[in-house]
Amino acid sequence: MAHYRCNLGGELFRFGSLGEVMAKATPGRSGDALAGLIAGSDVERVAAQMVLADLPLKDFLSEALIPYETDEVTRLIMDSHDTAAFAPVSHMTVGQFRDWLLSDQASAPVLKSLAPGLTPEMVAAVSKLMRNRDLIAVPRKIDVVTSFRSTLGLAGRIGSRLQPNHPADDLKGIVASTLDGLSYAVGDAVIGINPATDNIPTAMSLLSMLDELIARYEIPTQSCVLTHVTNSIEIMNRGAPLDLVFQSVAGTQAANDGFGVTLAMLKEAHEAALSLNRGTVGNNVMYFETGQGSALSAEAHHGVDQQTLEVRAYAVCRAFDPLIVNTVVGFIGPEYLYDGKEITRAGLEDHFCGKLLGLPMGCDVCYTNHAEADQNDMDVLMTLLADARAHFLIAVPGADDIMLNYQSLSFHDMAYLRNAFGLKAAPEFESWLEGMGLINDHGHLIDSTHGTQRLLEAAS
Amino acid sequence: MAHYRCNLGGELFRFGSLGEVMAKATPGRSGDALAGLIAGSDVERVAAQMVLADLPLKDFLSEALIPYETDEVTRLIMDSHDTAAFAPVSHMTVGQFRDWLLSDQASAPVLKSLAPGLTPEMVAAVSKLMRNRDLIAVPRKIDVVTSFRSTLGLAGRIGSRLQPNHPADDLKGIVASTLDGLSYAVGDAVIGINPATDNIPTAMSLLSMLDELIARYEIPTQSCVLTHVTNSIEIMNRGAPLDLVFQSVAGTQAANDGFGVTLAMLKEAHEAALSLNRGTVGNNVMYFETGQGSALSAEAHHGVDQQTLEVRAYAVCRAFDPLIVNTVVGFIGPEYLYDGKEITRAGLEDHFCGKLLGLPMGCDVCYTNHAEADQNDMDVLMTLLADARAHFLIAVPGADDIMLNYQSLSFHDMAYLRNAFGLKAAPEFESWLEGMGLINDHGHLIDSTHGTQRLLEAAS
Amino acid sequence: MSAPTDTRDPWAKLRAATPARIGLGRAGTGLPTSDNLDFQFAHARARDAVHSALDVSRLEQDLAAFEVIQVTSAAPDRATYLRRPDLGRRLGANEGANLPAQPCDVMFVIADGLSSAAVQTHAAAVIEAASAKLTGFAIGPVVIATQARVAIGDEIGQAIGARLTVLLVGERPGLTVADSLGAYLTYGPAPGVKDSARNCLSNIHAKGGMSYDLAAEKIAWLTRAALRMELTGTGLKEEADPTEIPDASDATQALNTPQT
Amino acid sequence: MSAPTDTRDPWAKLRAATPARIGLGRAGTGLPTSDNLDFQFAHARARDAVHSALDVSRLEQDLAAFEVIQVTSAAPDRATYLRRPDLGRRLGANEGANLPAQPCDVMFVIADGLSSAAVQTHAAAVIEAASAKLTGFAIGPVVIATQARVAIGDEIGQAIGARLTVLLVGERPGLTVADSLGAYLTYGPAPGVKDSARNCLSNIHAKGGMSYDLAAEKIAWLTRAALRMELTGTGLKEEADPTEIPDASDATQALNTPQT
Ligand code: B12
Ligand code: B12
Repeated sequence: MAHYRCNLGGELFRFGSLGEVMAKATPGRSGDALAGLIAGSDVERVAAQMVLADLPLKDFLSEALIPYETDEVTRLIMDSHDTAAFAPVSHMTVGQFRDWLLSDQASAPVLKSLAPGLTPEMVAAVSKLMRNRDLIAVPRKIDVVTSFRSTLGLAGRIGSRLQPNHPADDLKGIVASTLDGLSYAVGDAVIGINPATDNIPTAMSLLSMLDELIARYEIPTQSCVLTHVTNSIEIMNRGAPLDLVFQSVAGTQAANDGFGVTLAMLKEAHEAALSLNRGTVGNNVMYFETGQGSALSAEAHHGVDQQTLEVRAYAVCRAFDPLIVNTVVGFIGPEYLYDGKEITRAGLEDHFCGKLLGLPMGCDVCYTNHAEADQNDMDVLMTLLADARAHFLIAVPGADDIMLNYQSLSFHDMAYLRNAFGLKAAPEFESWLEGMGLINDHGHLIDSTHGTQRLLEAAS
Repeated sequence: MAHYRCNLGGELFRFGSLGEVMAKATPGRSGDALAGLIAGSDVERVAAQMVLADLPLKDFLSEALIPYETDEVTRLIMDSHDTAAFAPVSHMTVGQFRDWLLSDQASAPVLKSLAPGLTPEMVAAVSKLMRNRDLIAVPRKIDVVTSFRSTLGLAGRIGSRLQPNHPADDLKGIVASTLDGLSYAVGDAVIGINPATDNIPTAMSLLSMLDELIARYEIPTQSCVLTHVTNSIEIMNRGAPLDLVFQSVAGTQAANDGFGVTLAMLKEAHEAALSLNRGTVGNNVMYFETGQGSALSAEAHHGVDQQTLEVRAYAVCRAFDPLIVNTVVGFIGPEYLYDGKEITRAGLEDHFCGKLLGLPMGCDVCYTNHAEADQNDMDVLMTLLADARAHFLIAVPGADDIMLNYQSLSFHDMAYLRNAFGLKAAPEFESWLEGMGLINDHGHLIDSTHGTQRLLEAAS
Repeated sequence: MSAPTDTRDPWAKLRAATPARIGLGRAGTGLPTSDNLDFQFAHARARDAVHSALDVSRLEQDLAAFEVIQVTSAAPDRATYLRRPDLGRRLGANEGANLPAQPCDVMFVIADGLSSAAVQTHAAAVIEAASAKLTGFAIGPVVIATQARVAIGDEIGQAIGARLTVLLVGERPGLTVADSLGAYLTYGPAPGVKDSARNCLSNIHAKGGMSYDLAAEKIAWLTRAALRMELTGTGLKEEADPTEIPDASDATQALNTPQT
Repeated sequence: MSAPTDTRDPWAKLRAATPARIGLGRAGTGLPTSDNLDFQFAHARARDAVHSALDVSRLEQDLAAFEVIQVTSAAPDRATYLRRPDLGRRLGANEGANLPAQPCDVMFVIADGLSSAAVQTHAAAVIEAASAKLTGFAIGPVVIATQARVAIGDEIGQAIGARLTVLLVGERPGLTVADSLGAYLTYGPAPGVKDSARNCLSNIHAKGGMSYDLAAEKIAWLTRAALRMELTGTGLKEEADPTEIPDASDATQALNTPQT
């Protein structure tokens, strides 16, 4: 095992492994402190960052943070690495890679073709050297476009998931929340329900309801019931109208095991969903969720920092050509991201890393009531993510998820991003909104109840 | 004195005065805690906000927070209030005013004509009910345009002050920093030096140097030496080439007294500077700086919260038709704004309030080394202020002011806002930059040393 | 000139269908001031809920019909508990001594989790209703664990020698519901069990959530199936009683209802 | 493919003219990685500087030629001091007893302020140089105040009975200079004096700042003028010794120098 050292201000800092360098180079956060991985002082953190900056990118191809032999995520990463795509940056150190990413040479097409050549570890490493502004500027340059019934990721647009959860999966309640969301022009990325109950018949009836609703209103969007992938496979077997397969994933085999997921299961589900051919403008059929801290929480972190593990989860997502990937950034709680500052940093990191790997990266801008955060922090993060050109964001009625018990964005907040910044919905969805009289021809949500009334009338 | 009460969740909250309601309705910050004015709990804060929301705006015209008789700032506010301009909102409560400001009815022209009808206290009150996103969305709608040799505040643009300070006012050192800033396309709002030494001959020689530099390079911008207003008056008397009169101001007569400033002095200086007629495209000749906490620090706060006092300082600025007003938001230290979150909130509040009052509001996005903040927090605030359409921001070499001993933005950060977001410099300055070969025709700072070389050659 | 765009009225009927914050109307694109203040108030209260302590003796009274044992986790206080989930998953030193082996088919564990209000209000009623439906099984003592997370049930179940634990936990409090109870079933409890080897029922509460009766029904169904199949987790799929599941025609109705 | 746009070389000469972070070059519009890391390192160190304590006995040794009195402010510790500037402006309880009246024309007060390093390094030298230039005046004892802000000099000066105080304070540490000394002159010190009634000299340090000699010169000039005019503050304008002031021709030179 390699040893790393840095002499800084007369003090000698030693790091026993690449994993330790990565962990100590990470901006402070509670989860890494909980895992005992964090730098002991700000000066030690800078020393670790200096070591990291001088590390050749290609070292990540030879030194695995989690053994190839025992971890299928590591195998996926190593086996699918595209050497030709990697070539343009293969001679760089992590620090040089950062400088290059910020330069005009790293243009949209260049970054697009580079993506398959990058491993999660390289991307995590470079993100640790990035300032928040860098985490905005770089993904802002990157184009990732995906589609199913709507096209997401185009310039000047931002997508939204409409999340109409109900604590007892009451269909009427869910329809009510869905209509509310549509009246705010929300839902172009997906209308996605987290079912409170974990049973297949319920999930199927939720899917039928959404399918009927989408058909009746002719909404160019897709639905999803965020149940376990094994349930979705069963549901497809039973012939229910499933658009997208959902699954939470993590960055280690052991953590995925804790979630009850394997790559083989995901492959099976992906193929099954593709074969349904339900998309109209495209066929990206997977929806993944991730979030820093899940591996540690499952006691499956192998001494690797939570941000690096998070990016490894994106390697899992990348293998299945998803429509949307969502980092549920402040969802678990303050044990992993303590306050608004840590949540903001993590949200920007996750988005940057996901997009650099070529993923359709969105975010659930959120926090729990045991965290030191509030809606003002969410205002900050959502605005910055819109600036960074996030693929989509998540919104619930009044920012209050009454089933998952946390606060996300409100439907109002998507309208803020659209009206204040001129960010439009997916083009197919935009036409539909205009047809419904909800928006004007600039994509601006209109201050009138007219469109909403039409929406409610159509429901009757 | 009126009494205010609110029954919330079975608890009765009483507030003895309007000032107490305002203070307790303010989002938490260390300065108000220091002054003993802060709400005792989050619930009490909400109760105060509820009281405030129901308060008629016109109450602020009859109940002064600081007595008319003893405070010339209060007299200025009351005596200059424009009743006709106020009419469109005169029937509203503070809460209704918030809702209206967010609506499409409150368009750019409407807000422009409303400004003279608003008092600082009304504006402070409504800001206390605003979420961070609201503090971005509203000023984003407002147009404030000012000019001297460059035109600031136009849509799609953001100005910048080039701040080339030196600890011994060394002219060569200051020129070196100025050329550095110009090479990053910084300086369209002003090239402004804080003199380390407080003597008139030094200030005069700094002014001569800047005057010559601007003339030699034919830069469409203005210079300023940020010395005390009494010095500037003397300097004008002695015939030095002074473009802008600078002064720090606060929101109470007593605090201004602590700064050695009266309205009469400012009037005298304003008139003197106007008579010099040195502007080319306009004649806004004043540059003011403010910042939450200065009144408390001067023990001149009258039991009023620091954010309200800050907005009262804007009434002082407004009376003299400034080119630029700068809130030096995290400048004093953690006693007044504790961490990145409080600094961010205060920066957004100050910008919102200033613009609503019709001011050319900019910000020194900054922090000190005794505060719980870092450059990532500045990245957040500068990006949000650009989103909110700040008039200008301040930048120093490498973000490190070697004389004032604090961290602001770097010249690089202005370039980030220009290149990543397409925000251009003032049009006159933009043409100059293009002529120098520093930017391309999209206002994009070019990745080449060509323009910089021309700049340095011209200096020889 | 009246400010917030009034989208409220049309929503009156829909609002009855869900506790969600729908039909709020908007001020431009912002939350109207009054709703925004309601939200802030709810947030202030939900934060308090996280920190409130369980009144153990009151809960013991509510459970008078059962043998009750009390233990604490390895987290010394609430502040540490919130920051150190690992400690909340383990018994405190020597706490094991309070848990003499009493082999049984199923036992209930109550963990305060993130909402003591949830277990205070609902735990006894759910245990009563569920055990009534679990006739024929040997039911062990009820263990109340404070400063405790879900996984603490594994150590407890193993010590007692239960084949299956039903752990009732206070779910993190939300703005609208601060007393939501979760139930986690674990076959073969022992430290190291993964979450994928548990089944979960969630949102047991009175504000539009799952009723005690339905929760008891599901606990009993899952317990029976788990003891028969000798597993819990992703391998055990709950197939709800058909009468409880909304079907296709229900779905259509749901779409139509708002305007009827 | 070499990454940061190299704008460094042309700056080599200019960089000698100022300690400012100029000519860094850029990576796109970002700070190059190495400069960014240097900056983070400087920040970590500057934060430490705020918290380091004054070694009073060493300072007393440096001031062996003077009568020295030590007092502390009303702030009990560094953490409180940082949060409560009001306490740093007042003497601690009973501290006044250490300050017997000794009427004099001028006295020096040393306050650690926000950088004990500044007063540790520069205060004694400045006092020595300045008092040498203040011949003919009755100079009082030197008072060292810890956890102290500028205004603490007012209470001290009044107790001693000084006509004017020269307070030397550790200015807040910056990234490049962490030991910058400030001097604040106050005529007629007494609690309640406003800042507008003081004069200030700033940035006394060895990294491009004001030299001890120049500081002493200015202190002496201001002291003389203040005692004659019986005021300090905005009414007293410092007119520097013409030899010290760069003039118009200097300005022109400054513009030209970079390339010569
Ligand atoms: C937080 C949370 C998570 C976190 C858990 C990590 C953590 N450290 O807390 C994360 C994001 C990792 C997560 C993941 C998943 N979750 Co979850 N989760 C929750 C949530 C919002 C709060 C739980 C809580 O408050 N627990 C109380 C505290 C005190 O206990 P704790 O010991 O700290 O937390 C443990 C449990 O919460 C457990 N857990 C969390 N989710 C799930 C899901 C299942 C099926 C099981 C068995 C256990 C489990 O993991 C934690 C660590 O051991 C609930 C919703 C709710 N209102 O309760 C949903 C909920 C429990 N999760 C749910 C689901 C479906 C999942 C996933 C299976 C989704 C997926 N398709 O992959 C995954 C995988 C879970 C697994 N097998 O590990 C469902 C369960 C539905 C059901 N009736 O079975 C719920 C009810 C939400 C929903 N309706 O979608 N979840
Ligand atoms: C912080 C600061 C302020 C704060 C002070 C509030 C506070 N609570 O700290 C604010 C923003 C209000 C401020 C205002 C001004 N300041 Co100032 N300020 C500073 C700064 C950056 C740091 C001071 C410090 O570290 N003090 C040490 C701590 C431990 O002491 P303290 O007791 O906590 O702070 C007191 C003093 O700093 C004092 N103070 C601050 N500025 C000034 C200026 C003068 C002339 C005087 C007499 C006192 C004074 O006010 C504080 C509260 O009593 C210095 C630059 C530096 N490198 O020191 C400039 C500096 C001292 N200020 C300066 C100036 C010019 C001003 C203004 C006069 C600007 C103007 N044109 O209005 C105003 C008004 C000052 C006044 N008369 O009250 C100049 C002084 C130049 C000189 N040689 O005289 C300096 C050197 C910066 C500069 N070169 O521009 N300032």
